[in-house]
Amino acid sequence: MQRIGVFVCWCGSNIAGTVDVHAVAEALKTESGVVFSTDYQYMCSQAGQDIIKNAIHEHSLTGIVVCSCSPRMHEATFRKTAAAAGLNPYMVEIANIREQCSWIHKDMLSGTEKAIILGKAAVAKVNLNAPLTPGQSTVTKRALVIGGGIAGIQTALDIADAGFPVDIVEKKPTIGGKMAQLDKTFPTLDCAACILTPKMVDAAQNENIRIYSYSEVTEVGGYVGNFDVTIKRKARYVKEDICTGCGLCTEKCPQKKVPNEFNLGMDNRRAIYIPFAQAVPKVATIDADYCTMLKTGKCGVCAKVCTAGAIDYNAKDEFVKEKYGAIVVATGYNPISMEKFDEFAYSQSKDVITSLEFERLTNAAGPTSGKLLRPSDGEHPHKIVFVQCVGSRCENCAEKGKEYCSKICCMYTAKHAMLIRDKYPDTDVYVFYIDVRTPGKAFDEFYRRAVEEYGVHYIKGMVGKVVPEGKKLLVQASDLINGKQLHIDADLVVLAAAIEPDKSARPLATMLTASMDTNDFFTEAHPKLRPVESPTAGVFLSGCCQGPKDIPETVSQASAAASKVIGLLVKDHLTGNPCIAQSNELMCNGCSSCERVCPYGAITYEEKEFRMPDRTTKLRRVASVNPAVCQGCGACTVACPSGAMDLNGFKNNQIMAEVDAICKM
Amino acid sequence: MQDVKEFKPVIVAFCCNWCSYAGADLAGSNRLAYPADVKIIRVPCSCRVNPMFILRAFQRGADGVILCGCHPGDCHYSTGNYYTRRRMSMLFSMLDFLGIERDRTRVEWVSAAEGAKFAATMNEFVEKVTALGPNKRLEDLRCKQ
Amino acid sequence: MNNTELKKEILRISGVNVKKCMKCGKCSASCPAYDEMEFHPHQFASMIDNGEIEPLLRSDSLYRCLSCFACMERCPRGVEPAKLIEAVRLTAIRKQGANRMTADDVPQMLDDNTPGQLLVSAFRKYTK
Amino acid sequence: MGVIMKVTYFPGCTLKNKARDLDEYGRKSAEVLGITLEEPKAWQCCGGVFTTANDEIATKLSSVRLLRSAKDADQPLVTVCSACHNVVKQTNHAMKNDIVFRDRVNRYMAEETPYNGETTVYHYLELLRDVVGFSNVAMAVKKPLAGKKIGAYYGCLLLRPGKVLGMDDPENPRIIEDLIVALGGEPVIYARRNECCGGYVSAESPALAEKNSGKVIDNAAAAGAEMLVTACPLCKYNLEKYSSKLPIVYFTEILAEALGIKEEVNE
Repeated sequence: MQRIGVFVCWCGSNIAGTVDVHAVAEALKTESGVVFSTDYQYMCSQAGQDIIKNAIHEHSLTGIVVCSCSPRMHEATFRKTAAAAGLNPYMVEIANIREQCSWIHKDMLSGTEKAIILGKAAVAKVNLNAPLTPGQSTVTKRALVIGGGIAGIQTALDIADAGFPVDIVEKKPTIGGKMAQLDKTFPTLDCAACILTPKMVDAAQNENIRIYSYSEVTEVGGYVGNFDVTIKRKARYVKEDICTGCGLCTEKCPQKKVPNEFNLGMDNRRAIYIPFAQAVPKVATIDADYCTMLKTGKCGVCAKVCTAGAIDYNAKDEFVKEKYGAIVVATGYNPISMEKFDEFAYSQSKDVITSLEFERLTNAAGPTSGKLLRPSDGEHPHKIVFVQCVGSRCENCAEKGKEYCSKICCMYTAKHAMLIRDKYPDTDVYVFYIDVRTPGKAFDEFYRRAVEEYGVHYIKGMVGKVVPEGKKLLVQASDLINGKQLHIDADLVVLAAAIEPDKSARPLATMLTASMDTNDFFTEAHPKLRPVESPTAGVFLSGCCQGPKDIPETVSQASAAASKVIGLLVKDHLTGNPCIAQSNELMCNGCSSCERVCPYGAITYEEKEFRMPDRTTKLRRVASVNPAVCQGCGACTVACPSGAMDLNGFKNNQIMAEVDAICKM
Repeated sequence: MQDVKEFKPVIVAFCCNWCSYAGADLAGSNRLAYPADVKIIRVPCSCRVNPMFILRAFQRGADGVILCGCHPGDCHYSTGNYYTRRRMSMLFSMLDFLGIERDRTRVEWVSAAEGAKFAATMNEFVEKVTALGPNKRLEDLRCKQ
Repeated sequence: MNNTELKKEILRISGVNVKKCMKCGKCSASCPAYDEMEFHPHQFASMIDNGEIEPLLRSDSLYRCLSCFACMERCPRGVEPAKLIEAVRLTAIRKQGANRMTADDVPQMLDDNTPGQLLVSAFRKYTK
Repeated sequence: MGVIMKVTYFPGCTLKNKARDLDEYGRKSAEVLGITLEEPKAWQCCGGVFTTANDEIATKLSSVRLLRSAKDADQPLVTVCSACHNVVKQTNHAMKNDIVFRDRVNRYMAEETPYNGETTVYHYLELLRDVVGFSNVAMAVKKPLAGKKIGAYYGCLLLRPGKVLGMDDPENPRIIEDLIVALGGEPVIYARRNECCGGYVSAESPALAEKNSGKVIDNAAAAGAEMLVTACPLCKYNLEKYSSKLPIVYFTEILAEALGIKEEVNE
């Protein structure tokens, strides 16, 4: 039996004005378990708190009901008061008789009546309260960043700067991501490599950063502060620690016809390759799909020319197991396939290209050494048409495109158009747009410069059909402002392809039990207030894996994610919320209903031995809640068919008791 | 002889801690009145509300039960209110089958900023329940004291 | 019928939701009969939305649409302008004596190779 | 080749007179490829164009009757003319998916059992691809069309609306090209192969048809095509009327030629 003290606050006249506080205190005196009841002007004041503390001592109280303002206001205060007097803070309940009573009711009679009922409900609940102690768990002081693009690199650098070790796992042979493929960056037009490659080098040289390139995460277990991660290090057939990156092998390899993915297949590389000159780590990788030695056992040229002896044809995939306190997802994006948009003749003509291909075409390190030449015949194009929103804002064609705006295309297209006009003033540039969206710092000014200073023809309307004929691309489009259908004989057509999350994101989300939206972007814990955290504790989001973003936005989010990780890693222990789900193992039948509704993946199953009434033991499958991961929403408690799952602090019988007290029948 | 009193319904309102309870607090801060018949029970999330709680309320003589949660997509626990929506539509069709008038139950999404909506919803709900009169059908007479 | 009623009628017959249109003009960019039309596919969507139906009903554009469905196929929003044009055209020719083509017109269309399909289709489109 | 399948075959109006080639080569080739084409005793013209208005009932009834007769025979329905294919398939789609339309049609028809879009409708080309298989077609070829550069002309009715017809990717179709390859020819891809020839509007505005057809032919010729194949009598008529640059034949004709039965048909 509890010994409950009731403390009714006047809140000056805020409560006492419409609620007869003495009557409330008197009425609650007779409730079951109540041994003390009083009222006071300001219960939250020092004097008020002292009344509570003294009463706890004098009356050996085991539970407290404060009838006052909203628990959102002073629950924490009164819990501290109780704790200071040696009472478990979770033995305190608040009856909200201000916001939900005195402030909204005008007459004393009904206000008092309601306040008494609210007080009774709180007393009924406290009668069933039990002391709760928040769980504690340790924190592994190492972070994992999945993805080595600009988002991952920035996050890793920031975490490492704060003194914590970080591992970057990158599936490609080098870090750098999409940004490494770009030529210039908007709106300042500084070269992407000039600002990215120093960061790549920083990452490589930072003693707190370890780079697992050509690697993938294959398994994630554990929870916030204590993740167990398995990383597959794919066989690159070159010993990373021995290879000096001299590149001799990549010059001598006889297999010359491998499409170079770094240049989006617009030129070829060898079967052994270093993706680009500033690759980090700068070591060669053998492409097993094309290597003659690996396929037929005959060749071995690279091993012969390698003076360091780094080639190892017998290499196998290796699996590394690591422990991490926090995980950052930075898996990035890809342009969507243009296969289903053949009204633009992408599959029919080499001179219809995507914007990313255009980046390589104007990049000094690209297949044309930075000269803008038509892929089909190497001639200089004099008329170029850009098509915006190819596959973006596409509602009807879910299987072709994306419903969302890809956000970056308006700006990079303005950049491309401007760069062409700057370098080749004899070239006419047309941009077909639906809307020009430039809401960023110095963005609209940038776009206007393309129009006003560089003379780019911006035309409101879409392209309907591109017809390759002879050396020309006949572009049929609408000009909505002038009410015309235009026919332009272009030399090059550039498609602003929508971007989508990397394909690796979906399986990764499953491993992390992190949630995703229908477009496979990771969802954030709160769209406005917790934009870099995933709802899964200890998992953070950086860059385009969360939604389309340009470089400035990506970098800010990367740093924000890093600061959240640092905030987690500086802690030695994590204190949980004790109001979490708890399973009664004797009642649990192991059906998995709770596991399926848990948004955090906090529930797992284990086989446990139970002593049966007949003294035999039996192995049963029962649910087990991870206290470090559970956030206490209670979804599982309702899903549980046997009633085994309950929520501490909001137990079934507590809520029922409140219902009964209110219904007073 | 006892006077025939004006019917005052008993209304139980379950409010999630993050949105609707805060919305109710805001209604209070703004002094937006709604009938004293409404008594709020705080739950962490609308998905914590077991349909059993609602049945219990009706058994114990509640005349109406309203459940408030965050707007779809805004749930503090990301998906809780979707479960609520599904569970309650099941429960309501069962209550319908039992002959409990549809207007005695309601699910409403109220955000922490919607104090006015909270008050308006409660006013409207109480009005409808009052019009229906006392709940007799599910009342468990064994509970009567 | 006034314009509001006409609009309702046309939306009902066509089953099209004109509100989905984001005014990109891809329909008109795809239209192979563009130059022959006074009002173009994207204008059908916006004029119907605005309730400006009378000018469309009087326009020869109705009879230039090839029903080739290019606009429907390429519309990123699923607006289906061809269905709108069809609905307006039917509204026009369903009126008494509003047939666009009569049997008297046939001889001048014929040559040695004219397929029956041409006449059947044209009558379907131009006559009620 | 033994008989693989018996199908209900709908030739349509034009195949009985002006487009007899399309029909006869198709029938003979089907026989060789193991498909028995059974023409229903009575059929009516499909109407040539499908009316997308969902309150149009009467103009679609002939197609529904046809679909029903195939259902009664428990056979798939095969059409060879693009226009018939378009009308019949769209009607079937509406009968399957538009409940209001379906109920109105069924009430009007007042048959014992309602028709709910159960029949599978194939275009002849789909039959070759999905039932016979292009590899089997290739094996049956006696006189390969060696070296002939052939452009496929799809026009509009064969492919669109893509979601309803489900024939091929409406912007990048392959089905006729794959057939040309199977027959030993060399397909020529050109962008205007799915642009309209001018269709029935040539009745009222020959200028429009002339312009459109001309563009198609010019584009195909520029891409190196020596001839065009089509499945539509109206396409063939328009293309031939407004340009003499390239010969236009029905796809069934090159099929019969490659199967070595062209002469047989012409005897």
